[in-house]
Amino acid sequence: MSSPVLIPPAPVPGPRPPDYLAAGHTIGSWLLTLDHKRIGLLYLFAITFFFAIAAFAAALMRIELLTPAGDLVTSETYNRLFTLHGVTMVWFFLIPSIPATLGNFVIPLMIGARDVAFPRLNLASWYIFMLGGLFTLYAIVMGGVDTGWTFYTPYSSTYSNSHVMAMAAGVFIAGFSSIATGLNFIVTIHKLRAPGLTWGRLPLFLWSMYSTSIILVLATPVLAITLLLIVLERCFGVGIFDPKLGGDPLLFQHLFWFYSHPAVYIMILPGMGVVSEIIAAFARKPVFGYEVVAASSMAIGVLGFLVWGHHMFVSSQSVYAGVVFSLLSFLVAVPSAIKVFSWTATLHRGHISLETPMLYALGFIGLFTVGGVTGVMLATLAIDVHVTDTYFVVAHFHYIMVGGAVMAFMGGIHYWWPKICGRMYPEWPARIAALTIFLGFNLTFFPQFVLGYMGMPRRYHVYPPEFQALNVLSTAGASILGIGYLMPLVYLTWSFFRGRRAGPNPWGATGLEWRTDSPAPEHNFAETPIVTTGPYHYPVQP
Amino acid sequence: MSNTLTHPAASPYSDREQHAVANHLGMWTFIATEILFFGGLFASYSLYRWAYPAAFVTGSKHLEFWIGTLNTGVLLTSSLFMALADLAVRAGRRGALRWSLLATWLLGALFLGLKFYEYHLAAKEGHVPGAHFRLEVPQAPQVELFMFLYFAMTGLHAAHMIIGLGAIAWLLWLNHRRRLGADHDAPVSMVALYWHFVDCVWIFLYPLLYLVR
Amino acid sequence: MKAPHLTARVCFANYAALMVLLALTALAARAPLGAWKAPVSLGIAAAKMALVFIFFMQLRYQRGLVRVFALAGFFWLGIVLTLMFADYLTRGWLP
Amino acid sequence: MSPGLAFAFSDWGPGTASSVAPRVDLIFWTILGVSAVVVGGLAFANLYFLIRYRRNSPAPRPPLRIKTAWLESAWITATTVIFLGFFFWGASVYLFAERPPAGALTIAVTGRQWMWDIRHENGRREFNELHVPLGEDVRLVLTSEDVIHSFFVPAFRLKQDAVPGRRVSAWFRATKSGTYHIFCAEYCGTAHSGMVGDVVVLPPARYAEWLERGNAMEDLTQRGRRLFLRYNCSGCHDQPAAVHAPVLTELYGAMVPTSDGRMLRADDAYLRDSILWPQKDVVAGYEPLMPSFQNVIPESDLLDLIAYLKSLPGRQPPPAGPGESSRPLPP
Repeated sequence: MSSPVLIPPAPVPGPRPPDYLAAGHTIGSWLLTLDHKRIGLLYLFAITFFFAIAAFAAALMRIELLTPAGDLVTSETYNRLFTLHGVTMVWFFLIPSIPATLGNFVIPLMIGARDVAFPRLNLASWYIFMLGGLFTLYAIVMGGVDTGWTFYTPYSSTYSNSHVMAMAAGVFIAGFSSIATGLNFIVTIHKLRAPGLTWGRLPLFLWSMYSTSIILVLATPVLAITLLLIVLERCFGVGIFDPKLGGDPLLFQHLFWFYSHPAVYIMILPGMGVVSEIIAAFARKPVFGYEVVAASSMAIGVLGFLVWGHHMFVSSQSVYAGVVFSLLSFLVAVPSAIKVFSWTATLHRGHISLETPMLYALGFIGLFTVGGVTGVMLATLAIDVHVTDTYFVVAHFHYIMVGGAVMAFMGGIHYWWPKICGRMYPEWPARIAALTIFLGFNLTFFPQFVLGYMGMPRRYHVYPPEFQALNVLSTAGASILGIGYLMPLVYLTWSFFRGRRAGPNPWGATGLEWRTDSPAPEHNFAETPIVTTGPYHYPVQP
Repeated sequence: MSNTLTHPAASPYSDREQHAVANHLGMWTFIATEILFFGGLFASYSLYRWAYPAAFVTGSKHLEFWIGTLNTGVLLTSSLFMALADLAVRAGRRGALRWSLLATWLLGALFLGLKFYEYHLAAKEGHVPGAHFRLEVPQAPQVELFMFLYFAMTGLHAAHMIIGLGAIAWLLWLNHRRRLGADHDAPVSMVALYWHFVDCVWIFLYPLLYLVR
Repeated sequence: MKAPHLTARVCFANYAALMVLLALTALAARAPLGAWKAPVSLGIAAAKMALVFIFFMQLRYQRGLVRVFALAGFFWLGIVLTLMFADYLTRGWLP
Repeated sequence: MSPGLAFAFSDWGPGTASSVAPRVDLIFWTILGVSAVVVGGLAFANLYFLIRYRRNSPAPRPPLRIKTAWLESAWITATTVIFLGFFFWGASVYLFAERPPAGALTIAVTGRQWMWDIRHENGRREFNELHVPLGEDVRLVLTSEDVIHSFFVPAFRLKQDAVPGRRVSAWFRATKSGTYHIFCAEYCGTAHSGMVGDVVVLPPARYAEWLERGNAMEDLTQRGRRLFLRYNCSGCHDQPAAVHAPVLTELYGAMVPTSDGRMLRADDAYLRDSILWPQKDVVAGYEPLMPSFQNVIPESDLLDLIAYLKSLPGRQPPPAGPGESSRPLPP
């Protein structure tokens, strides 16, 4: 198998096994499925629903911010809107986005396995996720929560008069679905790799998912116990975080950020993995410095646990702790920078084509880099004091989470779409949507960097009039972004049923997932594939 | 947790050995998760013990030292029987398996009984944090914090024990239906790992809560 | 699943050791150890846990990967405690 | 939109009015410059590669002659060195900004939902306004009575959380006379975005004059009394009145029984809630007659009203915070 890549697999003799979509058409065949591919799609439906809710909240906020006065909604409503937006986007869209949909769908395919290690646990994780979602929806319907997604104490534990307990319970429950997913992936990647698929031949998406899974498994329980403590504090009136009763509100921040900073890497690491796959496939070249890129994923996963205190530079934590956390934050930025350089070097002397997944991947590189360099500014102590809790931070993390994670998610959906439904999405509408999203995104969030440096604090319902011009620009961008997100919803749905048939390997990409039919057969492979080469075995070698 | 059902279509494994190793890896990953889950409480405990050492001594003196010590012994003994159950299933001895599991279950129940008796004593004396907390000692708010940590940590541990008792009952039922054996030992090994781990949590709770002097 | 296995003899010996340690820690709690009390009781607890992990939970008979996973939780808990106390212990200090 | 636009382009930025501000700006612009070079370089390289190495271009693609390991170590080292440089620079300015100079003027700042309560050394008190002398070191001692707030003056590049139960200091030296925004930067509840005010930097002589002019507290309560009459609170709550309504003297700090059997302490939050949402905690023995004043009384008037109610003869609330502790969480 010197160059197995561009040749589609030999047709399997005998009758074709049914594909996973044809394996059953009843509702029960979906809701009780143990097939990782169907579970991936169940997640896709769920997170699309939550994305729509959260995006609606964002739209209302942006309209409210068109004028300095609070004229569309009251401040109570506004505070509930941004909490709803944050909680839903973070825990019910971004965290499960790439891991639970694309990860579930492609990890077993990429390692040549029939399924994940614990298929029942996998299905259970979806139900746990939905149960958590129900609690959250209940909290929203009953009137919402006004604490912000960060649930800072003692506001959340003592002062807030909103449905904190229901929403904390929702996030608590959803956390166990994260843990189950992470555990499943760790064991799957360790134990179910096809013969010959050594760690040194593992596609970079799997390296990043492995690192992500470690974070899911080791960080999420700390969030769970922290939210449980808030619920207990509200129930029983004890003061674990309440200074009036001897508690320390900063303890909450330590425990919360111990989870929530690594959680940022749960969102972005899988995105980096997707982008590595796409860049290699559309430049027809191995990713430059494969070993270093793989190692940087692991380094980010581990170092990401050591930097949480940079969210607390002005919180009155010790000055020395601030200095240590600042240093560690700079160190975690190094592996991210390495990845960006490596992707650019991969393009060098490649055979590049610009289909939609590649457009998203390139968009990711640009936006993630802007998010990264502004992250370096935020790691710098003196600058952070000025811009933390302002729109500068809002813009920074949207560049990472929307410009990074969501762009990669969209890229991945388009890239693996033929494998998901056996059909191609329409190319030109998809390219136009990608460009619309890119432009709308920048117009929405770039002005917010300026706003933040000028001093506009985040979570402000009314603001001084000198900030209006930039807010209007941002809202204009958001409306373009909204249209950009509606377009894929329409054409992807259409192409799922009516798109042009795709062969097993429409991109001419390497990777085991392209060596089986599209859509994938119910048990993935007619016979267990054997791997004899490294990943990205394209004709061009560096 | 343990994925023992081998529906042919669902099983991603090629052989039993691979399945067994995957089960162990999964269970140990779960235990790592649990360490961090309890870890949040241990971290809070460390902070407040460091901040309020005297209050923690006061609080610890209000716990029932003998119940705590006795319970530690009960749990260690239950762990012994759980380990023996693991040996029995691998040797395919159904009778020994039944008796060891039964002993483990009863000791676990005894532990919970003693624990709830202790809670009852605390409630009667008004040591439960919250609106009804009554303790006329210096630094009462900090002592209340200790009592809160005591209830949170032992309560979470007790919840794990209850889940463990359910799992052992399930094993007894499986054994009764002749669905456990030398070539089908995964459910017992997995529950055993869980049970021993919950035991280890108590091994730390005991000195942290009862032996602060 | 891999030889050598845990045996009943090892189980009973391990149990005896655990009970001795329990008696020791209960006695030490009443002994005049002063500042050493907490380190002694936690040290004994760590020893007991090590015994349970190594024998009852059969880490002794497991391959390296499982051992690494068993220790990972403690390592990460160490990160929580170390960096959290890096804040609290240095709070009073002025630059 | 035009005034905003004019501001955005004519006088960009938050203003530079403290001794630390230019030092922060210098780091910011330096990192921004370096970042622009890196991002621009990457963007250029990517675009160039996209065009030159498009799939059907005839450009030659010989194998790379440099060792990849060499390239990688080069950019790993370069990145690390540059980052460490930024770290040391940022940390040194931060440590300078965190070390309060000896002999600074000390002003106590208390955050409270949703106002800043500021006390000067001579006892003069002001709300949501902070008068400071130009060119002198000023140390703020921050705390909060309820939730976490954050004292943020963009023009000074100064931000520090005010944490309940702790006293934290922050300092600055104003370098330009004028009026600058104070924002609360840590989300603190319903009227978070209303928890704003102004720093007024005065030349030292005028500051001294201002400080001596007397206690602002009197002005505030007098204004509160006027508002009490204007909103016709007095129609029911002053004695004798036609309506059966609670008397408000000796109220602040007392425990109040509610009609549903709870006991509440009449603190600021209680007074505020009772004005805005009177049906929430109806006092035992009274009919729920009072209308809601939400969206009727603006925030500033509300503060004055509460200040007036607090000035009525009454009890003071007990000091907040834990009792004696052997090792308090250090300040």
